Amino acid sequence: MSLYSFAYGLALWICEVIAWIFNTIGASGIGGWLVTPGVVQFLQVIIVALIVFIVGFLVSITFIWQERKILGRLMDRRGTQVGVLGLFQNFADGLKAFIKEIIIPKDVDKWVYDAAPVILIGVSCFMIGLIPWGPDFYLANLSNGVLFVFAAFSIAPFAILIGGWASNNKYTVMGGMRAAGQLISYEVPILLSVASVVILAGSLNFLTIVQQQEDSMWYMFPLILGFVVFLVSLIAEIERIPFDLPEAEAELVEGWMTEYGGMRFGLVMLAEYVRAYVACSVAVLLFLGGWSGPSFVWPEIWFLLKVFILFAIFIWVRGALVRVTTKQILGIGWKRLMPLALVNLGIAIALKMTGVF
Amino acid sequence: MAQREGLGPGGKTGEVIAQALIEQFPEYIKIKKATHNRVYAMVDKTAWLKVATYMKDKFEFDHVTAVSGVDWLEEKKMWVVSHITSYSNQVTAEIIVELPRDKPEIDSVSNLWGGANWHERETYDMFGIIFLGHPRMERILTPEGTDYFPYRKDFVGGRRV
Amino acid sequence: MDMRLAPHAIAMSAQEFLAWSRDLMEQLMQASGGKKAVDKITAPIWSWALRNANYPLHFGIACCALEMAAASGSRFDAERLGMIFRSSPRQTDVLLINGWVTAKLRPDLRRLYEQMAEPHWVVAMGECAISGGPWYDSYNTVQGVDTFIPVDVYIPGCPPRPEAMIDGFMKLHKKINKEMKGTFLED
Amino acid sequence: MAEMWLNMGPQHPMTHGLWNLRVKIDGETIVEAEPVVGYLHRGWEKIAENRMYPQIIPLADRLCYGASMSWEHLYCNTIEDMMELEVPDRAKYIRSIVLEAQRIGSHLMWLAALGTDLGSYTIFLYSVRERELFLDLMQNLCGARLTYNYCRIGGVRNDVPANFERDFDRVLTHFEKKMSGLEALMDQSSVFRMRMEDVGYISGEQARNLGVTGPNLRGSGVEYDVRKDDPYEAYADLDFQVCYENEGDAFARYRVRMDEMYESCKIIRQAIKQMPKGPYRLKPPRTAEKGKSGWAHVEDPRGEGFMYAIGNGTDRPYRLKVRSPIFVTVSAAPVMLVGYKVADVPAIMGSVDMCLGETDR
Repeated sequence: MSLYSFAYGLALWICEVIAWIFNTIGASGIGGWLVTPGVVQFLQVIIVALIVFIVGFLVSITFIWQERKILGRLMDRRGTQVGVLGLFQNFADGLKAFIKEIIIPKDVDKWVYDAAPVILIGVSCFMIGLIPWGPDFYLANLSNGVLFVFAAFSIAPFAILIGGWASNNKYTVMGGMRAAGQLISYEVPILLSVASVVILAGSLNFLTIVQQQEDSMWYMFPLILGFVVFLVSLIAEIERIPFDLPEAEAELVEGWMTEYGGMRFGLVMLAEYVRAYVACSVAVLLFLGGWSGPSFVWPEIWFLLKVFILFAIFIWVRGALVRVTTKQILGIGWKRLMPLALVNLGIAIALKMTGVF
Repeated sequence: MAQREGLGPGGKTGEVIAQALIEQFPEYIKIKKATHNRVYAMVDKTAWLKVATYMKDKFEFDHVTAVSGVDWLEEKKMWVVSHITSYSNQVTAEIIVELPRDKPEIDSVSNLWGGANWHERETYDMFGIIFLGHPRMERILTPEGTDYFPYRKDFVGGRRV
Repeated sequence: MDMRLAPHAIAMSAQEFLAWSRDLMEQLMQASGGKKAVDKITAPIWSWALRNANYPLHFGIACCALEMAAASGSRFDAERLGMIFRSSPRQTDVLLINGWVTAKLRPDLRRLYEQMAEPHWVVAMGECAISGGPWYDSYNTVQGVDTFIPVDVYIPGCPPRPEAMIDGFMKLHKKINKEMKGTFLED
Repeated sequence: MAEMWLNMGPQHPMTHGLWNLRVKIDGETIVEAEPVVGYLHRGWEKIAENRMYPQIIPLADRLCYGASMSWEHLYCNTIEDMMELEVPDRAKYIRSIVLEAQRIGSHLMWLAALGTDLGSYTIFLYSVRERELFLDLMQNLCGARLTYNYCRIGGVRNDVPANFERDFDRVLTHFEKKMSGLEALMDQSSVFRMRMEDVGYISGEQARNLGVTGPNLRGSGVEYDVRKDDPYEAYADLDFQVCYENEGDAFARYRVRMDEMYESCKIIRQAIKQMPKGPYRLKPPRTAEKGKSGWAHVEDPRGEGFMYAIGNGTDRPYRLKVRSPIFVTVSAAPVMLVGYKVADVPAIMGSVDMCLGETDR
């Protein structure tokens, strides 16, 4: 049963119940209007959106837990232990952020300062909506979904830049500038390696790309070069160690979010992990065959499994490496990843022209 | 480097250096004691910079271990004690310069040895001894606006903050 | 709501109306016992959250800073109790003062304290922070941080062992649990 | 961006202690640097003038809490020089052993700090984990984790505990095994080398002139080690190498400290083997003669520690001067920093091994 038909059933049921109540009290006009297809479909879309967002946020929160636990084990300790297996640490963090005092420093540019976390979390929500989990578990199935996701991805550094600037603090400005520089140098290799996938699949739609992979093979194998480039750039894109320069703790205190506290900080952290979730999902969809897998469990489970394994690899990288500097990050981006991505694109074109795919 | 037998490649013992210093500055210098790796001397205030330059150039004393001040309240004088080490000769010299307590001024050696820079600043901060020719004679450890020299003997310790 | 009780509500500007209605709501809640009921239900949740997400400020002063580092090391592992060190005072809840405070540091420390968002706590770790410790007759150290910022928990020791530090945080948790009553409607 | 002054400190993750590095930056390049110290100044020397000789030992512990053993030992050494005492042989060997164990502990703390500086929490946790073992050894020996109060004027407080040799041997074997793994994590990581190599260069000539000592000096190719060049305690009888590197950058300083840790293991093993039997402490006089002075310098984990004491006929010193190695090394920080990026500051200052307790005194 697809998500949409489930939501349609639920919406219809809710509408019918309410209509029945209205009918019994005599307002049969409203009752009749409620069961028209337009109203039911509207409710259906809202229900689908709710489900997708709640699931997306839950996965992102689980990412935080996963990071704390795996990182803890890598470092020979236990990680968080609040609640069962430490699962409730994130909820404690979130609730605490709710009741913290709201501090707006005196000299900040208030509007922009407030807007930056909103943009960040808004863009992240937007991206959640674009990620399909299974052949019929998605909120929006755009014909050019890949482009949309990356367009949304590149808005976040902009939010970081204005947030850092508006905070009126030297460290935050530097963090914002670094985010912008990082964006420019890593967006190009990412898009080039995505382009190779798009060439092979012949489509910008996630569902089609996954379908193509199911028919032939995971694009990770022919495009292994592109996959590596994509993963490295993705780590830079979601700003994790070794590429977490905008919030490089040792030199920039907390980087661009130094002046953010309370719920704003909570939102920023959540947005960061939502972005990590989206990034892992995109990598899985483009290179690891999406939800394809043996059919004894639901395809959504396969998808989630792959996403979690990919994120575990990111955590491993974080545990093993140290942070690089701005100069080196640009060097890696332009001198290493860029040529590799071009080579990869050439391979993709050759594969397509020789008719292998 | 092979096992070193008490002597570095420079090969000048403390006795040799002490002898040379006395010959060079007979009226300004007083050697208290000299062993193979230690020299204890008192130098007149006017000749201090000359002695320091001579020691640096001639015997490769290229490391200032410490510059410290001592306040002799009863005798109404102050000391600036410099410990200077020669890496190649493996000799450390303790050189005392005596100053009058009411006008403690001495030539700075921070142009010779960069390492003496902060030591002299600290000595100024703590004792009020002024080092002439020092690039930046300011307080370093105590907070700005301190109007006393805490290590002088007439400054009585105790709760102040 | 009975509008006869507040006839002037019609002639207010929007902001006045908002403030007025907020006050009225609060009065009504307090008068009717609703506040008590809400507090009774929510206070344990908030205090649980505050206890378990207790971020200390990453601020090492002196000897005890090493024990603070050891406490977050793998043998003592303070992170499992929700003590995650963050560097920006805006994002932290606990100011852990782990060393002597000198005249030069005092204004900065006071500023850090004020930069932290409410609710926040201060833990004085080690003798120096509690009373000046071995430097009791120094001309430059403050004899105890409680002379200029309020302290919630004192952890004695010179330096306290990491277990003692964690125990101090457990004491702080108890204090939070006792104090955090009825924060929902006031904030 | 135009040029601007940036205050890195006093509350900054890079500082490890409490100081303020003011850097003038053009974009992200440092054009000028000015260290500001004094946030921990408590008038140590003045306080020491009001204490009896044995009372100063615990204060000396708190000079540098990362290496308290070496500071209290330096203090005892100075007073012994002033009072002209000869320490029993056994005490000399015990002191050498605990000093080297302290050196390893201190270097591990430095490594932990360097790890957080470079953004790797793993390095921090691994080295803190190994450090705990050395703290346990010390705890066995004298009951404290950080501030030991173990050396006495004229010896050490107590003899070694039971199973001393066995415990040390186990810890050292374990440590060497674990350390080579951690070393591989850093040395063979190109990212780590990228961060550490070719930053914070200081030439041997400059380092000498600016009074930089210890591993920071040896990282610049000057082979000066007080343990070798002016031996104290039992070091004259022990066979060890002076570790040095010629590059003079942050990576060289890192390598020197790593090598020193292995060298310290070697020294401890030898010293335990050669340790003679006999008394471990003698009774020192309570007072020192008026006007009599003495000084000693030792190879602290951070550089050349030095104390200068003058007696005045009572049981309190007339003057006690402390030379802190890091105090002088910080003054050389502008030389190491100018020309590099802000992002290199943690790597450079991390490789210097800051300890502010001794700097500000």
